[in-house]
Amino acid sequence: MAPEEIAEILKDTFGASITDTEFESAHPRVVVAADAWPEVAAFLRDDDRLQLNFLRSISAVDYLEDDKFAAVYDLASYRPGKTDSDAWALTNAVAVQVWTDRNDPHIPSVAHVWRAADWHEREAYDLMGVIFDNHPDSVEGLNGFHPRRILCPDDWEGHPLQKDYAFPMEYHGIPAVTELNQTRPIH
Amino acid sequence: MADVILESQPDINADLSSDQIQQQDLQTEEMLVNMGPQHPATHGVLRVVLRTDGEMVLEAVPHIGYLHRCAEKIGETVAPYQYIPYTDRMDYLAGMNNNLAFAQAVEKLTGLESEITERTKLIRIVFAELNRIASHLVSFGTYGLDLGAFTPFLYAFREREYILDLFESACGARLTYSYITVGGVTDDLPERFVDITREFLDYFEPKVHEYNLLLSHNHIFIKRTANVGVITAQEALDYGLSGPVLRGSGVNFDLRKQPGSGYEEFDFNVPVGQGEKGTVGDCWDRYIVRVSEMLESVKIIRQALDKLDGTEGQETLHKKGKTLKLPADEIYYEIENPRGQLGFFVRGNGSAIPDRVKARGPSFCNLCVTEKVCEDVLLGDVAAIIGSIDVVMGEVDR
Amino acid sequence: MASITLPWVQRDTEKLSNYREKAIRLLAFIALAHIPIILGAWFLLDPLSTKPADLQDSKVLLVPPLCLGSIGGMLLFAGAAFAIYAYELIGRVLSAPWVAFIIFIGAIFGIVIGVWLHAEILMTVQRDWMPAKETSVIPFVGIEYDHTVQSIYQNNLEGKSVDFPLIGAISIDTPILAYLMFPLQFPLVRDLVAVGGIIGFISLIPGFGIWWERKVAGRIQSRMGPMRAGGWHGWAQSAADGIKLAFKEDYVPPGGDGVLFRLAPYITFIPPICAFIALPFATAWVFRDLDVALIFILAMLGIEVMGVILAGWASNNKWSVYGAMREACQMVSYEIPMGMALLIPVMTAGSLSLTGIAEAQSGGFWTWFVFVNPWCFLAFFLYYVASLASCKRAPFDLPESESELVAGFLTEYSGFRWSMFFFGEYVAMYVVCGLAAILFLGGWMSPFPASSAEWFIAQANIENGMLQTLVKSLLAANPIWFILKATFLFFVQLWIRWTLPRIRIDQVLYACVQVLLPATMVVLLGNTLWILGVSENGLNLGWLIAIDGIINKILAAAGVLTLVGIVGIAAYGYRNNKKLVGWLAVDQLPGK
Amino acid sequence: MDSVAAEQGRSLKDHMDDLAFYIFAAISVASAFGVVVSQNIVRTALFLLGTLGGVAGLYFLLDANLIAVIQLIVYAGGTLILIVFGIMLTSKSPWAEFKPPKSQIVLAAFVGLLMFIGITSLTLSGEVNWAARATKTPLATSPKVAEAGEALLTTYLVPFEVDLTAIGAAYLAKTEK
Repeated sequence: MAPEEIAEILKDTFGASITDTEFESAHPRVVVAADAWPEVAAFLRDDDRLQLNFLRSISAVDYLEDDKFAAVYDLASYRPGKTDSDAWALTNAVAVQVWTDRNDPHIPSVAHVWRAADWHEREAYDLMGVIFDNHPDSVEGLNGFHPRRILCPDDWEGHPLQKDYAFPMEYHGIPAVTELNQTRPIH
Repeated sequence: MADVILESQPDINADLSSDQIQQQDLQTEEMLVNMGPQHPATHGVLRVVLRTDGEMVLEAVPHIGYLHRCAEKIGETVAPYQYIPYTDRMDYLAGMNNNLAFAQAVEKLTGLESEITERTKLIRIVFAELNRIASHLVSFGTYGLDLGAFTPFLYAFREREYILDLFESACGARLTYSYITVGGVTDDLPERFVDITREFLDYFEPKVHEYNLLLSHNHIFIKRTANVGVITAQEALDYGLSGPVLRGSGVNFDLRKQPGSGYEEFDFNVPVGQGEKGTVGDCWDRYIVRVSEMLESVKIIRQALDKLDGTEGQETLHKKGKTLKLPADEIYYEIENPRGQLGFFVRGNGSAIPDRVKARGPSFCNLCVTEKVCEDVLLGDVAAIIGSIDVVMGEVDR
Repeated sequence: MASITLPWVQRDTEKLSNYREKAIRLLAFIALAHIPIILGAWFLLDPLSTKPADLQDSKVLLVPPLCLGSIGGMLLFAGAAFAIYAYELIGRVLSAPWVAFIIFIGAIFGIVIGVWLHAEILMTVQRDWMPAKETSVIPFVGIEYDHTVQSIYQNNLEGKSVDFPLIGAISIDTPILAYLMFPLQFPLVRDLVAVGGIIGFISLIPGFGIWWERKVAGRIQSRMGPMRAGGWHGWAQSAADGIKLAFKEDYVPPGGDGVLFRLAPYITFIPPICAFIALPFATAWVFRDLDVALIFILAMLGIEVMGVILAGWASNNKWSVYGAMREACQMVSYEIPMGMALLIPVMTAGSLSLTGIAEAQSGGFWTWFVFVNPWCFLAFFLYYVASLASCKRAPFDLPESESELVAGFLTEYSGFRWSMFFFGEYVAMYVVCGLAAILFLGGWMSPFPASSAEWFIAQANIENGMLQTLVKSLLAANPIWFILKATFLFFVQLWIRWTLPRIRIDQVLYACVQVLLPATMVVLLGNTLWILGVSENGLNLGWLIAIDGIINKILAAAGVLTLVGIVGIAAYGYRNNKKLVGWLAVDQLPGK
Repeated sequence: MDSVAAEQGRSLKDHMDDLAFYIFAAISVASAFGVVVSQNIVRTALFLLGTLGGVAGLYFLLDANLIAVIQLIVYAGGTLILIVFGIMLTSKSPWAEFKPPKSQIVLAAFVGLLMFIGITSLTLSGEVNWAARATKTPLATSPKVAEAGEALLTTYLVPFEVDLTAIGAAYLAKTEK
């Protein structure tokens, strides 16, 4: 099923919350509003026409100039072949994009829909700073709960992949700069 | 006897560095054991915190990030053809496949794909499949090591040496090749490459049957791996597993068989776990899928080498890759890496340097299942399960 | 001998060389200091005087230490000085291809023949020429001694000579024989010589065993194993490891229990060596022929468990606690099947003492207990599996399993303590293999029936006593046969280790409690009924005896087949190595 | 190499025997004392090994080889390992302390004193003619012991069974929990 048809189905079931679609690009995707995203996700997985049961990846992208984060979910439906020996088919490959404001980035977590989302969301939070609400493995932070960090140490400040990320000068006494008169570590 | 204070369970996710955990650990019946970054059974720097009671492991929580080099941040500062060496270091056992994934993603994004000649495509497939054999040989050898059989490791590495010699003759490197770049391959094949590869394939094929006799059908090996760490097909899909781990659970899905993967004209079949020795989706199934995949790769390479003879003299150089301008668009492209589906999300903004590069590492996704699989198993099985998932930490931490 | 000089380490050569100079000068001085003692002793005591009257008690007591001891001391120190002076030359000589092998094999045969010759002369002297037996008491110590040798001269027996087959007749005139023979009459001295022999052999086992294991592992894994240390095929690899381990840092984990940590290696290291007290190499070649030798050896292997548990427990490391726990389960649960499997040969031989059991198997290889009846055949394999588990080898090496428990109870051990654990483990392996060889493979009995020795001597009508003993030892019984069989079983343990993966702890206990123990009991029962049926004073069933004969022949044939098979396959593999491994692989191998 | 020269040096053998006797006795008493006093459970287990080993040594001196070896196997090899196994299952750290309350210590000391007085009075009172027993009557020649051993073998297997079932039970009980 082509991404356009999927967008049609979503539009007439959810209407307003499908805010935008983007098909001319090499990565056709449907934009969904953040608050309606968990229902849309559940629908995408359970609807028998779509059956998007495989979450391939979640990529958080930083749009510094228009002050927004985007979480791009790449989904696919793995359908078994006619008989056991037949290869499974990868159909309905579609991407879903969810925008969120840059200074207070909150997107509801879909870890309860696809178990794979658990680690991807933790990584997106850890590296980009997008907070996924009621994530199964969340921790009490400064402002409310956020997913636990997965790659960086638990007490690391800042999120490295943000465009305006300031490199720390040292971490627990370990200097980030080896040359003497460097104000800012050259990476 | 002194009474042992039975407090609540130790909080496994507490920050283990503080000595407070040390007290908590002593009082309770259960023990928190650090199958820490330095441990022979964790391939590379993976730390698994086990909450154990005697020999039984009640809960296993993997902690990753020890090899995190933030490759994705560097992706936003260098042009694609300069980023190829970074993709080598992600899954350092399958450098060729990583280069291929990133190169094809960028080519598809910029439309350079139409100019890739037939010969380049064939060379890329030969090298990708050779690297798949080398990577599976390493996983076969280390899996034997995890279960205490030292000998298969040596045989596997003896065979892998020839593949590395082939790579060295082609691109001069043995581990981090950067041979497949955006727009083609760095340089053409050395003169007797095709004959030597054919010699190697004839030598290698009977060896796989020898391994099966030595390890796969060894009674103790079966006892240690059958019915251990079972992952059902539904769980595999739900956790987003891919590659031999997914196929081990009975899902006959291989990206190379999907349309548009470039493997259409080769005929090979995809080994899938049938629960021969135990239930479908146990450690033995994942292991035997990898071993039989090596035989399939040999078939592919043979067919590719035959086709390669007819494509002498075609252009394979990568001049165009250097002066590439990325459109203001994004793409997500996956290929079948030995460990699973390696995907690259590349977003350009009109200039030569990409705006965002994200790598979807198969080991990263496969590792998240250990928490569920390693519940109520014995200590010996934790090593068997992690070994069967075949994790490379470079790819998990990126 | 390439001397590796690390560029950044300033080796002030002259400081080093004058240490060497000082050492050589000191040793030479001590050697020279011996000369006046020697001259004085020889001049005053005049040991070589042939007048029998001179051989008083005091002289016979003083000559060995003063005359012979001082010469020995001088040679020792002079040798040490020369060794330091010309170490390059010695290094070159030792690393020449065949020198090491000759020294190694020569040492073993030298010790064996030397001790044997000494005993032969003492027996001929005491049996043939010693008329009256007077004894007198050594003054303050109050120890009695007889004038065995001294009496020879008082009864003017000069001119007598002892004829040796190879060396020819040695005349007894020279009194020097008295000084060699005199100390041997005291049981304490004989025990010390025996202890020296046993400790020598025991320290050979790990040295040889570790080198051989690495060679066998190499060959199985299509590589060469150690090739560099000490020249030909890295024969000095174990020596090199030993020296390296001795100089490693003496690390004791801070949190653990230091006293127990240091004590544990001894508790694992001493019992296997004590087991050699009761292990007979040949009828007369045993330190103490205990009547409970079998159970004594089992007891010693049981105590070794305690050392391993303490080691695991005292190193304050979670992994070693796991190793210790596994150790406790595994070794104890395997002692019982092992103990019972040993009862079966005891029952077939009808005697508990090891020498008795070996004597019962002297009628050629078909009388060995492995082939005697089907139950003993099974018992051999049950015993062998249990012994693998009780000395932590091959599929059962869970206590120090590298891939799961880092290194089990050995995690915190390094340096010399670590090597003591391994010393104890290899000696325990050899004890277990020796026991299997004696009980099931006829110990020091040769594969040919004992009667064949007499038949051969009669045929070739050899009169000379020495030659007869030589033939008897080859065809009938000789410690070398025991060493060969035990080493073959040792090899099988190495072979198993490098081919099989490791089983899990619950499978170990399942295998023992639910498989091995019932099987041993069944075999025990079967064997008792079988013997009852076969033996004359028992039920003496005709048909059973017939079956027994047939089965014996079949099993013996099976034994020969396996041996021929192993040797044949090895020879076949060795000859066309290229075809088997694959022609690509051969030229990659280093060395050769 | 053995037993060729007939044994005459009476005094040397006797010297050695007496020395050995004193050594083994000293080991047993010292380790027994250690068992009672030591706080660290694992050390008590080690001292127990010392006591049992010392007693086994004494049996060897009395040429009662079979009983000595059985002592070694059943006690030092079996029961002791069982005790240590029990210790390991219950407490996890090498510094597992064993601090009995004060009242138990006093009671134990009292009972110990009572026993001590009983035994010493018996030995010093002289009714028992120690001198007669002192001469080492050589036990019957070894074969008889061997037969006795074999007979015993069938009976001493029972402690082995107990030993095994205890371990099996310990292990199975643990896994059930």
